[in-house]
Amino acid sequence: MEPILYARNLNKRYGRVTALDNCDFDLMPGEILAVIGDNGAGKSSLIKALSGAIRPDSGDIFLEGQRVAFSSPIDARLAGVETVYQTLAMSPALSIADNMFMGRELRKPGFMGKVLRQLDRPAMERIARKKLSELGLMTIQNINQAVETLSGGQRQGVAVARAAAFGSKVIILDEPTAALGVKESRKVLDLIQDVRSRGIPIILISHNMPHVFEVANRIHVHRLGRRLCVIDPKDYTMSDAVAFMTGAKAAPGATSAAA
Amino acid sequence: MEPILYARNLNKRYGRVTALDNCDFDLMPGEILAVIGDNGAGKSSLIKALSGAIRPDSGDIFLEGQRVAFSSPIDARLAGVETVYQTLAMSPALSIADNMFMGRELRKPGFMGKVLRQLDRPAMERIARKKLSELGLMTIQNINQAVETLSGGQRQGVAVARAAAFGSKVIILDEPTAALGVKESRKVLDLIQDVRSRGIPIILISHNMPHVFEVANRIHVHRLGRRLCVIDPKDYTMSDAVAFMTGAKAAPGATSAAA
Amino acid sequence: QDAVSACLITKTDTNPFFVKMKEGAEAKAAELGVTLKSFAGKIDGDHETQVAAIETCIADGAKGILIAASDTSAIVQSVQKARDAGLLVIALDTPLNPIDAADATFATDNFLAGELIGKWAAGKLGAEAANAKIAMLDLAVSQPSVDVLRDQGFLTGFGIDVGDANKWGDESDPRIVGHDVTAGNEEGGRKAMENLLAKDPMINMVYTINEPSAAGAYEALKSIGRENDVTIVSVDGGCPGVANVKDGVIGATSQQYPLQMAALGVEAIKAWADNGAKPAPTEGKDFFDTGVKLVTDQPVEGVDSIDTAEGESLCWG
Amino acid sequence: MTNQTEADRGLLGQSEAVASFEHENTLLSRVQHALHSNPALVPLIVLVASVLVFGVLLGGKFFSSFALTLILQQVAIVGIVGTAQSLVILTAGIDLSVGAIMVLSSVIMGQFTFKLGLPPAVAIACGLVVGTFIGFINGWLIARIKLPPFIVTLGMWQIALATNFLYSGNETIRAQEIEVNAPLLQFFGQSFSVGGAVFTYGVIFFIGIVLILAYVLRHTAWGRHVYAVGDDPDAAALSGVNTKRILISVYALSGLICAFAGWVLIGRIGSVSPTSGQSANIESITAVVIGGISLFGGRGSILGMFFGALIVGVFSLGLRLLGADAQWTYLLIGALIIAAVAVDQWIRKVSA
Amino acid sequence: MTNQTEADRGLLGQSEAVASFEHENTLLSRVQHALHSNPALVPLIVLVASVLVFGVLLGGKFFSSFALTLILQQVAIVGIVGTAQSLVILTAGIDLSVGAIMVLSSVIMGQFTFKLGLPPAVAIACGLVVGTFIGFINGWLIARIKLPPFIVTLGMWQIALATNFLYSGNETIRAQEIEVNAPLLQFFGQSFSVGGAVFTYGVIFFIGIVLILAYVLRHTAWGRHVYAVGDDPDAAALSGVNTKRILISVYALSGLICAFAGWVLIGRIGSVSPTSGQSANIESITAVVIGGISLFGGRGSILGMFFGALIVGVFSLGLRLLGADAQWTYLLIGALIIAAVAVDQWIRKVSA
Ligand SMILES: Nc1ncnc2c1ncn2[C@@H]1O[C@H](COP(=O)(O)OP(=O)(O)OP(=O)(O)O)[C@@H](O)[C@H]1O
Ligand SMILES: Nc1ncnc2c1ncn2[C@@H]1O[C@H](COP(=O)(O)OP(=O)(O)OP(=O)(O)O)[C@@H](O)[C@H]1O
Ligand SMILES: O[C@@H]1[C@H](O)[C@H](O)CO[C@H]1O
Ligand SMILES: [Mg+2]
Ligand SMILES: [Mg+2]
Repeated sequence: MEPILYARNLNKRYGRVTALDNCDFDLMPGEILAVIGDNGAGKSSLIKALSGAIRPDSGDIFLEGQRVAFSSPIDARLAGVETVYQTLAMSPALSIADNMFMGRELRKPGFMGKVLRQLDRPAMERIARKKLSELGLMTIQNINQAVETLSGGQRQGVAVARAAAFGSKVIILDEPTAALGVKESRKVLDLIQDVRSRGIPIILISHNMPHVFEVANRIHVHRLGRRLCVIDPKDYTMSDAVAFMTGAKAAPGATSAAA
Repeated sequence: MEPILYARNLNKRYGRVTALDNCDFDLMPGEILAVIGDNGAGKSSLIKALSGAIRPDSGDIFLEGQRVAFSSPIDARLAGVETVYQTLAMSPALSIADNMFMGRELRKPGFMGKVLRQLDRPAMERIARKKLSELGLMTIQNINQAVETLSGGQRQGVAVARAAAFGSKVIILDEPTAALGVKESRKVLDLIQDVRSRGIPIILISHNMPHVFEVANRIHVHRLGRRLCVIDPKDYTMSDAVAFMTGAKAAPGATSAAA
Repeated sequence: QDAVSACLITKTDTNPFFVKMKEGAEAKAAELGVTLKSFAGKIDGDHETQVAAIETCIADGAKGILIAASDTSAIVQSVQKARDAGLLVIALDTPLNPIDAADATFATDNFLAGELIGKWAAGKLGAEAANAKIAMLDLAVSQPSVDVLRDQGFLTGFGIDVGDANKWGDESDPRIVGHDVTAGNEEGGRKAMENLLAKDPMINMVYTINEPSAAGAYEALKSIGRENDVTIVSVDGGCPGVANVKDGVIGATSQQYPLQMAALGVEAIKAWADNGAKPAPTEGKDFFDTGVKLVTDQPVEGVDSIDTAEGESLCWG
Repeated sequence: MTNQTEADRGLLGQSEAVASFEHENTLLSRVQHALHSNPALVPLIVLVASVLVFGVLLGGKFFSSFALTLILQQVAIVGIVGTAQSLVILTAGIDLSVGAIMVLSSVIMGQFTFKLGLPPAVAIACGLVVGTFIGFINGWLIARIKLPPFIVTLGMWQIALATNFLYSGNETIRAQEIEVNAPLLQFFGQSFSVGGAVFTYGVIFFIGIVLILAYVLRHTAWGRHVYAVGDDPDAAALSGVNTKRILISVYALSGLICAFAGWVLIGRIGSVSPTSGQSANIESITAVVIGGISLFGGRGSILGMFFGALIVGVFSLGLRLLGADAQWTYLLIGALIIAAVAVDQWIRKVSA
Repeated sequence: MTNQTEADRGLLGQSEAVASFEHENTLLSRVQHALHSNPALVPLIVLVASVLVFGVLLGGKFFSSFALTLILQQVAIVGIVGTAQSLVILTAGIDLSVGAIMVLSSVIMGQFTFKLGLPPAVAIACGLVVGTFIGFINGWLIARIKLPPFIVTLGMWQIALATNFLYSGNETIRAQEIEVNAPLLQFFGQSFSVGGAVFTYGVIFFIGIVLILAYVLRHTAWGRHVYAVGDDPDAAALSGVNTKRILISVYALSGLICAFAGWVLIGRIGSVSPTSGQSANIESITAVVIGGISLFGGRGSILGMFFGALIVGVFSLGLRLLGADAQWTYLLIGALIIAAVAVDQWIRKVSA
């Protein structure tokens, strides 16, 4: 089977800091691929490169066999790749509904929408509320609250709900449950499996090994800016995975195990 | 035994949103007190009130038996209460060392320091590097990197290292391991126990139940803006705690179990 | 009977010229029992503030307006509104375009003021005038009318072809080292002088739009030790300016009489309110010429002038 | 099954109720809520208060429909430019070239009619196109080359103003001439009166553009994107806003509005005068800031700017009618600007 | 033992090595690194390049020590005010009142000497105190009452300027009088020459204050706090910076520096003139922005401002010497300011 999204030899440097070091990447159709690695290993840089948020210094990315060079996250979105960034990417002063529909607002039907281009606020608010309830984010008291007034976890929930609602080919989640409570995390895990069952592959970056081992089909272990190995969670224990990731054990079939 | 830090009837409203609803709080000397609760339950609001970052609308706070009314986090710091906020509170454009020593910079000895008030950069950099290594944040390649160029987890590590290095009476950690990797989280847990063994009590907000049950002496369960109950982790299972927190089970001895 | 009320609208109220004009008007108004309100633009050329001021005067029920217009053509429509509302409008210092848009004009002939210093400068240099190196320190790039009139008057008096008389800067005479703008103050005068000196350090004649810029130009010359080789001419005749002529900072200046303009204006409005009489222009001119005199201690053959002692007795600020 | 799910078992049977608290529904709390949801209310309160104060001090002279509509006429130009400035400032930018674009456009409308002999309608169209084009250049430099708005529009200010002086030869086109040959240029100066209150078409245009932009900003996707770009440009770009297109369109629209202001200016002063509008930039920014729009972008409303412009207008006319002389007026306006914003801040605080 | 520790067991025997990658140590990469760590290098490059271009075009006329030191003299005042402006802008503020404070202070120095008959040294001290006090009021309103800096300093600008005109009665004190009776007022106008290059004490003061502030900003706690406040005021407050005290001290210091600029101004123009300094605010902001300091605060260096001021000075003089007339110079400076910042941006990009 061909990977739906893959990358070869990605490099990205920031001044003297190397974030991606000849990194390869493969995502298979319909799978949940977890990406794990130490803080600063380059996981976020990798998915930013995949989703058009940064341009790698060199290297190639292929989506459905076609070479792509997203020049912005909009391009990636139009191609069906939806991302929740670690920084969440929300406009603090705007409302939850505004943020969820940013860049794909719904317009009123008929004259008001077509000619006067009026937004269909009631519809957007309704959908936003529904998506949030599905995630169990019921402590949100007011859907028109500015995002900056939400708690850390509420904010993350809004971002995840947005991606899940709109992704069509690939959904990328960079630590989607980091700030979430037990209940909310569970809902996100359920949601991830739900999305996969609709046939959409997911890239999940997480530091939570139990979560990773619960949902992932394959695990991409990232170390010092590159892919160290890819393992099957059924063949290894969490302890093994952590050992590879931190360099405590040599990785299976790693071409060049870094220091 | 008297609590070292306690609060009674704290209230805080933001417009139509109630964040703290007659909330009580007690921290005993030398203990690790975990605070758990749903997203948006008001945990961060609580510790912000305790550390002077927000002023409660009403209610009283007592430190070592004295009523205190911190008007800013500086006051709290001077009183020995050190806090890692969920938003981390770092100056993005400044370096790691600058951030760690913000507000308590070291000056050079002698004329340069006393008269010309010159900072002792080498010393600050040395200490910063040491504190970070203790936390295992060794992927930081350059101690003079601006904080905005750090990965999410690296940033959190810097904030935790800062609090641990300077707290003298109470250390408050609002989700200190949310963005941390397995290795880094372990180091933070070790650090927390290490600090407690120095006799300094710690308030730990976390959504990670295994972490909470591993280190906490008592668990404050927060729900809908108030303290629902306080449990001993030896008497209850994680599943019980989550059940109380989410309202699935009635809390033990809860005065008024909210909806 | 209600007290007669009048308005004075000047281009700015930061230029001492207009400050003195205002003081003259206030003194006369107090003497005649007229209530005077004064208005001014924020900067020279601030036309909208003057329009708003005229509207305010109409709303306020004033009997007449004295105005030194920033834009002499553009203001005409607002002036017409005021006249239609029954106010007497008198242009001070700067004639409107067309001049009869106002009921009367009390002004200096600015072209003449320039021409006088131009003739004097030519006379002062004598035969050397043919090889003069002249710096022209003007007011602003927007070239308001006083700026153009004095500049072109000077050149005409000096004997230089001015090209289009409606703007400065289009002359081709090689004796002109360059034009620069000063904003009419010392700082601008010094910088403009420095710029032109960098272009040609051998400048020996400096025209300046007014006396503050002349003082600034002098500082620039002094800093390179050329203050005694260069002659500065200017316009205004304010007391510091005349003192500068006396001290040899300025060679000659054309003196104008703003207090007189203002006093005459207030009298005219009072007369208009009392008996509907309009003032008459000077014989043979379409405005009332309040006169201009050349002040210098080095008189030149063929150019009428007064000395600084007399200039001091007539000066305004 | 991993241990994580041990904790998760506690979720069975959890309550699905949405959080709710009792709300006191007092008058005060309703006022507070209104102030929070309509940021423009605060400048409106300051405006009404200042009208009342001057009304008491000046009586009928100020409370005449003549004086009150005069204020509208006097602020119309700064206000129209202020709408353009508001758009730009909402994107966390600043446009110092607004006044220069306005006056250059008006000069083009005039000179194309009188020097080139074009029909006035065509000349006006040319003026509007030039204004839009300058705005577009501003936007392009800011969005594509990523230059700071302050510098780009500072440079453009000087360029447009110098072009204006060079092209017009500093010549004013007189009102009489325009009236006879090209009355269309003075269109916005025409007025009608409703019971003693005189409204010029320029004033109507001002009110109209405020209402239209208020609608667009609030109720269209473009409007929300303008806020998003000003709020956090990185977040906006990551969440799918074409920030470059938004920025370019905002500056181009700002140029177009300023060109319209140039046309309105001809109506107001009758003539075409190349020296007008020199302080339009600082005055429009003042109106914007008094109106409660944040200079850091993303917060505030154009209605607030409307009231902000009127506040300055009320102060200026009121003080002038009180007979304060010009420097005292400036001094007092300086103090009052600070006071107006302090009151605004205070209302927000007690209502927080 | 919880399951969490199952994963943690993998940590045993982990490598403790710090991340390291091979670094090419080419000339290019070293240049890039230098550009990154010294933000002021970029405006320096633009400055050197423009000096070279004008030098080639103009030859000895421009490369004379006369012309080159003239530029320093011409930018000294804007540059001194620019250091004050830099401090304020680093805190994400803006100070529109700098020019007004400068001229009011100089008027006080002059009038206190000549009208009140105080000894010049005392009059100068009074001027410095007044400047500092106005700055303090600005800072107090901004830090305590939380008013926007733009509005506070806009209001203060008008207040200080009007006070200046009202108090001085618009009267100039002539250079000749000062020279005879109070030469101390002209202290900064005195000059000495080093091999044909003429330096006034004003220029020395300018260079001195730049160096002192560069040191203070980089090497003292106060300096780091200024950056922190501008970078993210909430974060700064949470992490223990007394943001209010920093803001008040910055504005007060800005006032003091502007008062010194007023003293230097007397040296430069010889006389005390209340009409000076009207464009000092916009010019100082220009120097700051061209020098690479962000208007959003927290980023940039005062050395950059120094080069930024010189860039404008080089362009103005260079263009005049090339024979551009006044109006064209005005236009070209507009274009060149944009170009200078574009080049700056481009260097940063290729070096990123
Ligand atoms: N804009 C930037 N400028 C400079 N360095 C950067 C920048 N962004 C990332 N880096 C560096 O690149 C490296 C990889 O960062 P990245 O954010 O990809 O790590 P990560 O694996 O996502 O870490 P975490 O788990 O903590 O989120 C880090 O050392 C970081 O400091
Ligand atoms: N500045 C603010 N303005 C308005 N509402 C706020 C503000 N800060 C917090 N809130 C609201 O107060 C409630 C409690 O927020 P808080 O941040 O204390 O929750 P939390 O328990 O820390 O949640 P999390 O686990 O997600 O961090 C939330 O509903 C939030 O939306
Ligand atoms: O005539 C006046 C004064 O001379 C002044 O110096 C400049 O403005 C002019 O209108
Ligand atoms: Mg990351
Ligand atoms: Mg929280």
